[in-house]
Amino acid sequence: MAQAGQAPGRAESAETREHWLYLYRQMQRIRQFEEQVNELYLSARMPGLAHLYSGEEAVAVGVCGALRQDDYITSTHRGHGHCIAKGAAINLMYAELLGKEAGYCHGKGGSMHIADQQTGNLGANAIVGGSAGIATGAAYSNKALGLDRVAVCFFGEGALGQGLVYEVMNMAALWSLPVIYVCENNQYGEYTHYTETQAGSLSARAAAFGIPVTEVDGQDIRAVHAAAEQAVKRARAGEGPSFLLATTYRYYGHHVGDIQRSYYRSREEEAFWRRERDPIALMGEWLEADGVATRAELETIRSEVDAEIKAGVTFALDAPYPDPSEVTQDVYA
Amino acid sequence: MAQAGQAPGRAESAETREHWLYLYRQMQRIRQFEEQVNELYLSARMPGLAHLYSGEEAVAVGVCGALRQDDYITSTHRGHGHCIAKGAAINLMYAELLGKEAGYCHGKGGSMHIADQQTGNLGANAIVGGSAGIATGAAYSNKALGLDRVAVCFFGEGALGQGLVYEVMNMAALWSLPVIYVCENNQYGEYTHYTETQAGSLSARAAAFGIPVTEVDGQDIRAVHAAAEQAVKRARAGEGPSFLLATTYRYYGHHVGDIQRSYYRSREEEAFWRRERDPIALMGEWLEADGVATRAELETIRSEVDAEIKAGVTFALDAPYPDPSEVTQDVYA
Amino acid sequence: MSTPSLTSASATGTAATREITLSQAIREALAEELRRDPTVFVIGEDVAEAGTPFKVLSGLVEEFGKTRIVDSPISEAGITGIGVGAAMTGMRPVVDIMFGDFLGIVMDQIANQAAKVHYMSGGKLKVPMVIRTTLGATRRSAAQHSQSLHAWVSHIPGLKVALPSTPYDAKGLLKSAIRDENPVVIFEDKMMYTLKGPVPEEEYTIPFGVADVKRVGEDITLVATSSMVQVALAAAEQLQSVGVSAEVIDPRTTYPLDKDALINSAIKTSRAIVIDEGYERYGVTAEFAAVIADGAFYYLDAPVKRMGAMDVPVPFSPVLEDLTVPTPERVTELAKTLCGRV
Amino acid sequence: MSTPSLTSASATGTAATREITLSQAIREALAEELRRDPTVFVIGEDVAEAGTPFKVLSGLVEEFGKTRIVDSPISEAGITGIGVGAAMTGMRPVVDIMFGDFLGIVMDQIANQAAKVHYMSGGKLKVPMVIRTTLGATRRSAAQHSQSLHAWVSHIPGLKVALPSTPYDAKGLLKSAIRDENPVVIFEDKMMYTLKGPVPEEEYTIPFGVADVKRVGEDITLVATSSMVQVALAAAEQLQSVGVSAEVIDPRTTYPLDKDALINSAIKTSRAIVIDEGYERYGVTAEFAAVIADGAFYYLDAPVKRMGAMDVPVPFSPVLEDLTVPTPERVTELAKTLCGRV
Ligand SMILES: Cc1ncc(C[n+]2csc(CCOP(=O)(O)OP(=O)(O)O)c2C)c(N)n1
Ligand SMILES: Cc1ncc(C[n+]2csc(CCOP(=O)(O)OP(=O)(O)O)c2C)c(N)n1
Ligand SMILES: [Mg+2]
Ligand SMILES: [Mg+2]
Repeated sequence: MAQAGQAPGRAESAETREHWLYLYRQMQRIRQFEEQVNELYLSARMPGLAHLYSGEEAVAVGVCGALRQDDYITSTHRGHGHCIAKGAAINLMYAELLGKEAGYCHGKGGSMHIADQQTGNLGANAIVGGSAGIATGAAYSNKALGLDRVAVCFFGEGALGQGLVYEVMNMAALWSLPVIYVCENNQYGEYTHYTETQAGSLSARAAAFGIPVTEVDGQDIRAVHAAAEQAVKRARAGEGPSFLLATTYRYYGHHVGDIQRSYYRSREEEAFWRRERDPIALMGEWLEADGVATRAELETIRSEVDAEIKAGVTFALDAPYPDPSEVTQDVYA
Repeated sequence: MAQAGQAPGRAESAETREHWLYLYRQMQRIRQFEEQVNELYLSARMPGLAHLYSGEEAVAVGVCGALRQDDYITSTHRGHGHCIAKGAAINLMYAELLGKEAGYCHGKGGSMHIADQQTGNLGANAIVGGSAGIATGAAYSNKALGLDRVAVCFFGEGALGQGLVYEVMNMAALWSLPVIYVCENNQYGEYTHYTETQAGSLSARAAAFGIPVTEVDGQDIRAVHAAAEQAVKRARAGEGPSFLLATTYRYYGHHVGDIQRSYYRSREEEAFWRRERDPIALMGEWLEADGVATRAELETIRSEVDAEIKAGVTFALDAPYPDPSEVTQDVYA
Repeated sequence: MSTPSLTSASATGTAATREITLSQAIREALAEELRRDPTVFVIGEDVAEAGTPFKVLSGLVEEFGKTRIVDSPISEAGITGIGVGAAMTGMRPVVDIMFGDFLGIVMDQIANQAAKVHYMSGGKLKVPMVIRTTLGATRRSAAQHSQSLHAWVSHIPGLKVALPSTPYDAKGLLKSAIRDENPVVIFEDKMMYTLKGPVPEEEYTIPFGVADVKRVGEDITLVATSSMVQVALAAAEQLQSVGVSAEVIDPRTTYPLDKDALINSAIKTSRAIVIDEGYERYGVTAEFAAVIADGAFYYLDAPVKRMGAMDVPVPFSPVLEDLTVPTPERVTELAKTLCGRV
Repeated sequence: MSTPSLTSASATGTAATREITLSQAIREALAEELRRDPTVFVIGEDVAEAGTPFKVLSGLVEEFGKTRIVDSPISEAGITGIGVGAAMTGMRPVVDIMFGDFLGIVMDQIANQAAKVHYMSGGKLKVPMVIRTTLGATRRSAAQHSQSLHAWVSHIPGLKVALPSTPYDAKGLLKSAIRDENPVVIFEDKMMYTLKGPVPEEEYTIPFGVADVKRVGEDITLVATSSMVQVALAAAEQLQSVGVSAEVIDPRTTYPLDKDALINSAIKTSRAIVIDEGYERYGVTAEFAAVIADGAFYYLDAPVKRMGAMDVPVPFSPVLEDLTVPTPERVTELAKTLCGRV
């Protein structure tokens, strides 16, 4: 858990080798974390469902890699990746997913509500678009309190169906709030391709409010990271909100139980993205090509993460459930 | 009440003299109707408040002049103009405003809820943006039932603050619904200039969904009417929604009680619009200039309307209130 | 916490009756009404090919096509508003709101528009619309996907609210809802979709405002809704073994509410517990308890007791979540106390 | 229908007490808290120069500036969401929702976000936010601007709900709301803004969950909220003249609810009527009646009676609207019947 709770370096150090290797490790963490979540589900050791982030790692890691620990993020039902990318501890996340006392929310939140104020994660949210107000409000605080923190609002393209998102983008632009809207266009909302639910242009939705939009390849962490750094710079300088539109893909179903997917997308399409557009493989390739790291070094990271994940799962499985008396605690502060 | 309940001629006959004179009469009706509403309020003979449409007549009349009686409209808290423009009877409207049994809604709706299904008016609405769904749903029916009716959604620029408007514009565009969104930018939402509450570009809000936008001078009925005819043509042809952005001005306060306005807009500004940009005066001028009508003919219309209005007020004042038993009627159909 | 093994107490015995799940019953109701009336259509998120995440609508799009089983964007307020407008102009929309928790997003369209149009227009316009949504916890879905918010809509004049507890009731109530001239919100318990029960082959509808006696008893009345009917029936079984005869009554609609049925049963038994999965505070149990305590005042041997969901956001952890919902054991304990059997 | 000539029954007698309107009391509470705590800010439509359409906030922007008295677009859901996020990150927002009828637009942000964040985060995050909104009919504002929807929020765990009925209570409750660590929804009766009452010069707050006896009596308990307190007091006057001594109790907060105060008064008088301006069906009167009927069961000489707003959308026509709200005359009639004085 060496990195747990630690934020990545500041943007200006982002080009350093350690930073890139840290981001590579973070992507590995997310990938392997999710694979174990799926295992836990399939082996009926995890209550409820989970929405896996596998395939989208470069977005969360690329963006959070441009943030400080005291910056805020809000997340979604598909939130494990954002949570890890912002610096959360693997073992405490597993504990939360299993409803254990040691979890980030004492088991009261679960997969769709993990929050970790220590790393500035204001929480996953089970209401699509529901966190847009929260992120914008956090940006409002940053400005009102005279802090140079920024707030990042992660959401899927499906959230562009929610009116709330337009209401807060208007205010963020009006008041030059330091918020970055990161739209993860993984091309599907549940079991429907976004072109069947979204008219016109996604990026124009934000541009209409005078918010600068950058469209990036969500599988290329360098592209995502560079765009995020620009947006963060703009936000810290008090110049207002930005909108990043990242095209990406989710490898698994909408949720862990979504096995039969052929009626809404083809095996070929899924195979193509895994084979040609995998963000971790792509990053590994250029790290090697640019001589930032050797295959052996990357393999070492992978296996270190593997051990960390295993330890995290074991920790969570062995951890006790909350005491029944917890049920009535923390309804009110 | 010669015209009551009658719709203006079909678009193709819109250029005829009678049609223009009918539209001139409709603008006079609205103007004089509102002046009497203000009188009724000031003399404490009208319960509650009212939001006057004076100054914006060319928008409602220009748009409804391009509609058939069986086309639908939805209206707003500032709805008297839309209601009259679509063909409602003056006396029944006054009766509604005074809470009388003879009113369009038996006195149960009042100024903010007048509806008249006979002329396709699905109702004023006291929730800003609240009728956007209704208008879009009416367009949905038109398409589903294979009718070539269109639905017009009138709303103020302030309604662009409501997320619902974006949700339904997206669906209208996706499904090519025959709906026309008419944004009446009278430049103020209550006591605040729209530039203080709206970021970016108003027209881009609709364009983002692939909806064609036309910006028109809301004081020039020819411009409004022409733009409306294009939008209606497109809708009837099954080509989908349109968005008209009409710049206009309200002469009175936000509501009849809003007397002290200097803290949010200047007397000079108000005087300028009344003097230079009055839609009725402007129409009268070109009707004369183009030889469509003589000053005397226009004056005749004005005085006929004057008589109609007086008769309508008298009718309403003399009309009985609903029987107490009405209070529990029509909660359910 | 509903027990799929138990079967519905209703509609047993008719020749042409077979056992189907609550999910199948809903699909049948929709299919029959879609066939009967061309103005009926279904709109919601992933209702077509996917047949909703609960698979309740599977197969409908194949028969009725995408123009009548309409996949929408994730815009609950928008589709509800479109439903209101469509209903006002000749259609009969069935709007699918996946989780009852999302009612918060659509309350303005339901309560300020749909519920009031008929009255505000002096009876000239009407909104024959159905909102199909869900309720119920214990699915490990946490605080934003487990609520039972029917008290919100039950509070609003102009709305009708149905809460089926068996496949038989689900089919009959949904068909009545679709044919009703008013906006109706119907809540389905997500945990009960697999509950099986007898449903006749021949067509039928169930009138609103008529409670159903799910079990006849003499010593105590258990008024229960939706998911809690199975809980009450299970409690009644347990009580039987200790010699307490419990009557189980399901109002089936919170509005219109069959007050007489509730009051008369309480008058007969002299004791009542009202059970509902909504939050207890200011919830549906308060209305039921107030109605019975007033109407049966001179016949009650004990105060009317309420059992709603615990007044906490629904926690994720199974060990906590299971504490928040009434169980047969807790109902039995309370009933025994009221009947002096302890 | 509240009577401005009548003055508050509370806080009389202190040396430094003067009479101010409920509107002034709210403005004072906000000004004092804005001065005391730099993280407090007000956000809403036309709250700055206009001071809201009700002019309740007039003057605040002059002292605190536009960064703390923030005019917003017409985006109730958006400003409520921003309020939640700001509250989670160090601010104390006071979100102004002009008409309580608009709660339908913000219920998701209030009930799914604000109310649940603290619990869902295992107690690590909190939302110290206030929603200021209004209730009350008889302003001839019709169905979408006249509702009293406090039952909706009273139903949701995680929320606190305050309903001041006097200038004294309005100031003290609002100050407590702003200092509370939880989301609080406070409802002001639009008709009572001009009501005058004694308010001490010196600072004070009013704890939540403590009912206030507005009038002491022996024969019957009148539990009343907000606008209905003046109605109950007027009824008590009328009852006095026929020899019936009525006790008037104002819970002041529906959550936390001072159940003991309601129950003990009913035990003392043996009769109770609960009066509230929300719709009667599934409304706040049901909770009050159920609580009293249970807690005072063995002491009641008559069933607890409820008087809420008539279960109809609020009609515009004055002759109809006035029929929908409880009046002193109707309360008096019912009380006399309960006390056998007819
Ligand atoms: C307001 C709301 N409506 C519907 C849902 C059900 N739901 C959960 S995830 C989801 C799809 C979201 O798609 P997108 O925003 O693209 O995110 P993704 O799952 O693709 O990451 C839906 C419809 C919800 N949770 N909240
Ligand atoms: C949802 C909602 N929020 C606030 C209000 C209060 N209100 C009534 S009219 C109005 C201003 C509307 O401005 P605009 O849409 O530009 O219409 P205009 O009055 O200028 O015609 C407001 C804020 C309301 N009726 N509904
Ligand atoms: Mg997606
Ligand atoms: Mg305007």
